[in-house]
Amino acid sequence: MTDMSTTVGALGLANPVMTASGCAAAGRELAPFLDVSALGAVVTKSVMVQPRSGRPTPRMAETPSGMLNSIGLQGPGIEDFCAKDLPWLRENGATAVVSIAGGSVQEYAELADRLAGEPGVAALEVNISCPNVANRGLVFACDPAASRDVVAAVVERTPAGVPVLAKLSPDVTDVVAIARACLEAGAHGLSAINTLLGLVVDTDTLRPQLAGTTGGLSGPAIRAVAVRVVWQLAAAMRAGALPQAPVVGIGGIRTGLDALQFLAAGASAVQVGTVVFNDPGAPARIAAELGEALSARGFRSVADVVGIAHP
Amino acid sequence: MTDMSTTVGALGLANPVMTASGCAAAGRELAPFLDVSALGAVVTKSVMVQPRSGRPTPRMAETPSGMLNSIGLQGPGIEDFCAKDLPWLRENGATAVVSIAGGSVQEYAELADRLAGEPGVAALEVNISCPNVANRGLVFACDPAASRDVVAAVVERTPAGVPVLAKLSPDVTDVVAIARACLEAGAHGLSAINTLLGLVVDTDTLRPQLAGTTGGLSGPAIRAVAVRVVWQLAAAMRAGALPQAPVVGIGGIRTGLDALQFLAAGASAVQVGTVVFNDPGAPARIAAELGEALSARGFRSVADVVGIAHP
Amino acid sequence: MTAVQVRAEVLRNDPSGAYRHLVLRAPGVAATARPGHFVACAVGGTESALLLRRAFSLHRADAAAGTIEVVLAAHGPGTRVLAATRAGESIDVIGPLGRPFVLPTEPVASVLVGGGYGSAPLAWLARALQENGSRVDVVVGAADEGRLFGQDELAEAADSLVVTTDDGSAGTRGVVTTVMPALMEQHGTSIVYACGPMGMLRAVHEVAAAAGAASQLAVEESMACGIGVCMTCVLPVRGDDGTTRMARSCVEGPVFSGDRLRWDAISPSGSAVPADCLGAPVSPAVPAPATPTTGAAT
Amino acid sequence: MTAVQVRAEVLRNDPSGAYRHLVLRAPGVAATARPGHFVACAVGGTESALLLRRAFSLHRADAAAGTIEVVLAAHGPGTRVLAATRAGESIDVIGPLGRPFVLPTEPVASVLVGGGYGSAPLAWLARALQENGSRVDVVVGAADEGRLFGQDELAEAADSLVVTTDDGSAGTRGVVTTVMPALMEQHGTSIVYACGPMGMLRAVHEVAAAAGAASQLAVEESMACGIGVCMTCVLPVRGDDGTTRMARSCVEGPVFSGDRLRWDAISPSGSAVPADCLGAPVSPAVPAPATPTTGAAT
Ligand SMILES: Cc1cc2nc3c(=O)[nH]c(=O)nc-3n(C[C@H](O)[C@H](O)[C@H](O)COP(=O)(O)OP(=O)(O)OC[C@H]3O[C@@H](n4cnc5c(N)ncnc54)[C@H](O)[C@@H]3O)c2cc1C
Ligand SMILES: Cc1cc2nc3c(=O)[nH]c(=O)nc-3n(C[C@H](O)[C@H](O)[C@H](O)COP(=O)(O)OP(=O)(O)OC[C@H]3O[C@@H](n4cnc5c(N)ncnc54)[C@H](O)[C@@H]3O)c2cc1C
Ligand SMILES: Cc1cc2nc3c(=O)[nH]c(=O)nc-3n(C[C@H](O)[C@H](O)[C@H](O)COP(=O)(O)O)c2cc1C
Ligand SMILES: Cc1cc2nc3c(=O)[nH]c(=O)nc-3n(C[C@H](O)[C@H](O)[C@H](O)COP(=O)(O)O)c2cc1C
Ligand code: FES
Ligand code: FES
Repeated sequence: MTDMSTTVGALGLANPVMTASGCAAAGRELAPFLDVSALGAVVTKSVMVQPRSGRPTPRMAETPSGMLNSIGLQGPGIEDFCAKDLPWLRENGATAVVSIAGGSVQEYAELADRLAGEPGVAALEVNISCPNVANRGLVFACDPAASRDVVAAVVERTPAGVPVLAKLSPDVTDVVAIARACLEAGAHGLSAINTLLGLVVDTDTLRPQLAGTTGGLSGPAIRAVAVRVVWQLAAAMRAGALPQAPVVGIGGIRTGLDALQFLAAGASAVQVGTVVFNDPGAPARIAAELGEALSARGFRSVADVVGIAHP
Repeated sequence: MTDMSTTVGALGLANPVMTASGCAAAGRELAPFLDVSALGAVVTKSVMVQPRSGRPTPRMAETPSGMLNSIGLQGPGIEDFCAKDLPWLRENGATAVVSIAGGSVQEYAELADRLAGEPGVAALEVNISCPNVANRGLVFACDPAASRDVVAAVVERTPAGVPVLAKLSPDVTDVVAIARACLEAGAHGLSAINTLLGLVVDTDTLRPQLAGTTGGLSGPAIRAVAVRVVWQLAAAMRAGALPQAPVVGIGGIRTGLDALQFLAAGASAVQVGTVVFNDPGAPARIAAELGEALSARGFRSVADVVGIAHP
Repeated sequence: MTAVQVRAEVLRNDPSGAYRHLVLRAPGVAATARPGHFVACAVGGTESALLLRRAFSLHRADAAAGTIEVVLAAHGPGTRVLAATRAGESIDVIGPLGRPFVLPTEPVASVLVGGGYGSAPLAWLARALQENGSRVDVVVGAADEGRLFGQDELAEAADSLVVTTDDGSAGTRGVVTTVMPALMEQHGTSIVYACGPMGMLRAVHEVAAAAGAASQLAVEESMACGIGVCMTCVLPVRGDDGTTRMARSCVEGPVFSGDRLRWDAISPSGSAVPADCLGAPVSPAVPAPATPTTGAAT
Repeated sequence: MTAVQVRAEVLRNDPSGAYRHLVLRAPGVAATARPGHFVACAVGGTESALLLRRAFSLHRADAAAGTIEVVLAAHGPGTRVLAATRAGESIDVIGPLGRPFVLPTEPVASVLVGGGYGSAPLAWLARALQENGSRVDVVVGAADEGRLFGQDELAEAADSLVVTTDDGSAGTRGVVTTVMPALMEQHGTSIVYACGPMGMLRAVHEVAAAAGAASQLAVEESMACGIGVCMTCVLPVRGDDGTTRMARSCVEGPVFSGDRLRWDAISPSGSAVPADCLGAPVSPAVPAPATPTTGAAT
């Protein structure tokens, strides 16, 4: 039996499998299908300072082995989140990683301030794949300087012992450069990847299928891109081109063997997103399958397999 | 009945459906499955100056609704290509778009020089998703200046009337900036997209499955990314942020309706790649399906549908 | 009700006009299902390129027999796969999902309206209403005769049944709302239940409201998860507090009270965000560049 | 031979030890197929996430009956789907593909070697050899008895049959090459035909070469297209001109003469590019950065 515990910086996890932000709400709706307290962690839907309606509908399009979504960060705002969602997660024994999103550095800072006082925040994940209002809507994660500013503002306000993870977008020429900016700004770890920008045309209306025109592509379709990004980050760390930091792998994980790909490529933990829509019990199932796969291969701990695919 | 002819700059095509480079060799092997002369065009496997062995094997991994490949541009070199492949295409009445690849601006220039004298070259497609030997292997297509230099060198040497298409990589932060560099350098059109960089870990060996470590992700899995890139290019042209030029859409096209998505997003023609491996007759089938779809929607010509999805 | 995820064996798969009528063994689902609940079915196994579940209203659930029934129209790739399953094969089903129709606490006169396969849950609903002593008049409509479902059973279950088709191939030529006003007036209908396409629901709601009747409408929004975690299936709904929110139709619906839906923002092709919706963009919070820039705010 | 693409009806699908033995109706394929040819089968329809065809050696083709037969091991997702097809369903098949075994122009003594399902084409090949008057001795080996295929038919078709298993559960304990030398010496074998995993092919080739015999080896490289357009299935092969090229095993093979394969660069997990191969990198033409940079040179 493999010891399934793992760490992401100061964050200790019972096992490496978490839910991905935006694919498990705040955990409650998954309770009929799995034991939230047995998950590595629940990563909550990115929360903003104010309540937010999100985009008009349609918000999704199915694609081969994936989907496109443009939810537009619908959510209750941080006060409601702290009043209702965090307590539920605490009461149900879940490890809560809180994902935050904003349109300005100031907004991220406010969120970090507000969460600094809250019990039961095991870690923060900074969703930097948001349009920067101050820079013509250019996504923070596409710009090293903007990424640095956001992460620095969050790290500064977050208590020691609560790791801050920066969540990277794959839609960049040089993901290592963005990662470097985030780590230099004090991020304790990296989550990779967020969705890829995509578009589906409805062949009946001959208009974009999503009301928001473009959307984020996710699911098994993007898995090879996600594993590549994790590999690049780990390789850059090994080559000394990037500070050492834990990586959380995300993208198209459907089975324990998919999770194993990410660990071998260099991730210390993983998140399951879109596949939850197919199989709400997937995070628990994947953790079990991963455990079996590691045992069958004779690994005594998760750490033993992290990055093993590198030369 | 829709008039299926279309143009890509000075290149007139009987219909909008071509084969994609590297997925149809030089057309010969598809002859048992379709009539190469009835295709929009055959885009040949990227050819280099010298013969090239390509990478070690394994060279491919299957992925959900796609595949990863790392062929390494195996090919016979330009002399052999001109001696054997071009004549076959001419004799069989195919419209030949010749894809060229190099490791330096000089190499692309040599290829353009060599092809300038050849009959039966309907257009050139410049595969700029190649590592630039002079710049630590950074891919030309990820660097506006390098893209500009390559395209300018090719355009300069190519006879008027033979359009030069620059083939874009999606693995960049700002594809419009690369497109701009190519068009400013004189490219007559844009082909979008090449593969996405990906990696698959073999969960038995716990090593990258491809001998070349990373590979290019293709197939229906990437279609939404490809349609998005075409949309972005067409939107930028409409907004005056990019010179007007025809776009050729490529990525995951499996059916006539998939092709229609690309046309509506702004492509004047399309290419079919990976799906040929599933269905060698696909380019002809897709052209027929597209014709039916356009007729059913009452379009009289291909031009009438190009870009129609834009507001 | 607690939703369960089960591999449900297909016991029968029979044609019914333009539809397939499936009977599945799913005791855990059947145990707590009520009219208006839906189930979400996975399409194929791990080698399927179709990742998202397809939602279907329950035609009926029989707790004693441990069976559930759905009626499906094979209109796209996923429904085609499900329509082609054979007896003995199994489908991965989650259910019961959503909030069912709210039944009146006292006997009333009700009209049940179904459009196309939307009439699937009506016979079951009719029986539930009759059990509490309510009068049940049913109107079902479709484009043509082949797209009607379940008239025989409805004729038996209801106090009356009117059929309409757009082309007049069965029943009255016209749409369901053509015949509703007279029917409602005749029986003093105080509540209307409806299931069908959004355009029909809206028309039904307007007729009901004009006659002073309440309406319970089962909407059909595009759903990615069906269980409340993804936020794709939302539409603008006025809450008890008067505030409009983009409400998840999979957990807060699919049945909504017609007077709560923000018809000013709802169209058959999707919903806008009303300006007074909670969290609506004040000034456009997210500037929408003409050229979408890279990165998706999901 | 011209390859055709057909929807082939599954006429039979029977278990055979660890394998499935499928009989398909595919007259166009059967018409020109020869031993050593293979077919490429699509896995599922347009809703399948598995895009690439799977390659299978023809066990037999009957031009008169219009049927082809394959033997398949369900080891991964695609072969599992194909193994589960039922009589009456159909599979999209392309074939015959590749170059078949080269038959001697004069009668000779031959040894046929099969490993696991690699023995599938041997009975058919044995008959073809006997038709031209050759002697045929067959050796089949597998890990265990369940993974042997077709002994009965081979015993009948061949002049002699030796069976080996790694675990001794059937025949001689050991591998095929344990028994080959004596057999070849006894019958003066001048040509060896083999089909099986690369490790076995190599060993067979070495034994054959040591005995001065030619070898015809059917290799099994990972294939994306099967028809020669993708360049995934290559391995280093010395040509008539003495030059080594990365040759496509789907069109120039899958059967190669053992003395043409560049064993120094071939391993069961893949092939390297020999330094003297046509177009081999001189100095590393493509620098391989420790951190892969963006963009793929395909
Ligand atoms: C609560 C509810 C109850 C329903 N009841 C029935 C029923 O009883 N019988 C029946 O035949 N159909 C019913 N539908 C519609 C059915 O879910 C869709 O027809 C089906 O999902 C379409 O799948 P497809 O593969 O054919 O089409 P595709 O176009 O391939 O579907 C692609 C994606 O869009 C979604 N989608 C497409 N059309 C619809 C739609 N009309 N409604 C919701 N999602 C859609 C699918 O779930 C899928 O995720 C119901 C839908 C909902 C939400
Ligand atoms: C010329 C030839 C003849 C063959 N004859 C037979 C036969 O008679 N019976 C039989 O059972 N198998 C045969 N094989 C092997 C068979 O093609 C593979 O077992 C099968 O493709 C694996 O598919 P999968 O879905 O089970 O595995 P996966 O691992 O999911 O396959 C993923 C991809 O890798 C390729 N692949 C994986 N393993 C192999 C392999 N061993 N050889 C080639 N491609 C592979 C598949 O084609 C697919 O594209 C033959 C292969 C070749 C090339
Ligand atoms: C419907 C949906 C909503 C999402 N919302 C968020 C979000 O709010 N914040 C975030 O950081 N990522 C969000 N994501 C991205 C996922 O967390 C994940 O990074 C991505 O989908 C890739 O993983 P997957 O392929 O497992 O889904 C969302 C994804 C989906 C499909
Ligand atoms: C096996 C393989 C080889 C390829 N070789 C080339 C190539 O030589 N030159 C090139 O420009 N693109 C090459 N491509 C990329 C395709 O032309 C195409 O841009 C990409 O695969 C996306 O289209 P698809 O999804 O239809 O395959 C190759 C793709 C594959 C799968
Ligand atoms: S379908 Fe996911 S929240 Fe309703
Ligand atoms: S499998 Fe494509 S060239 Fe051989």
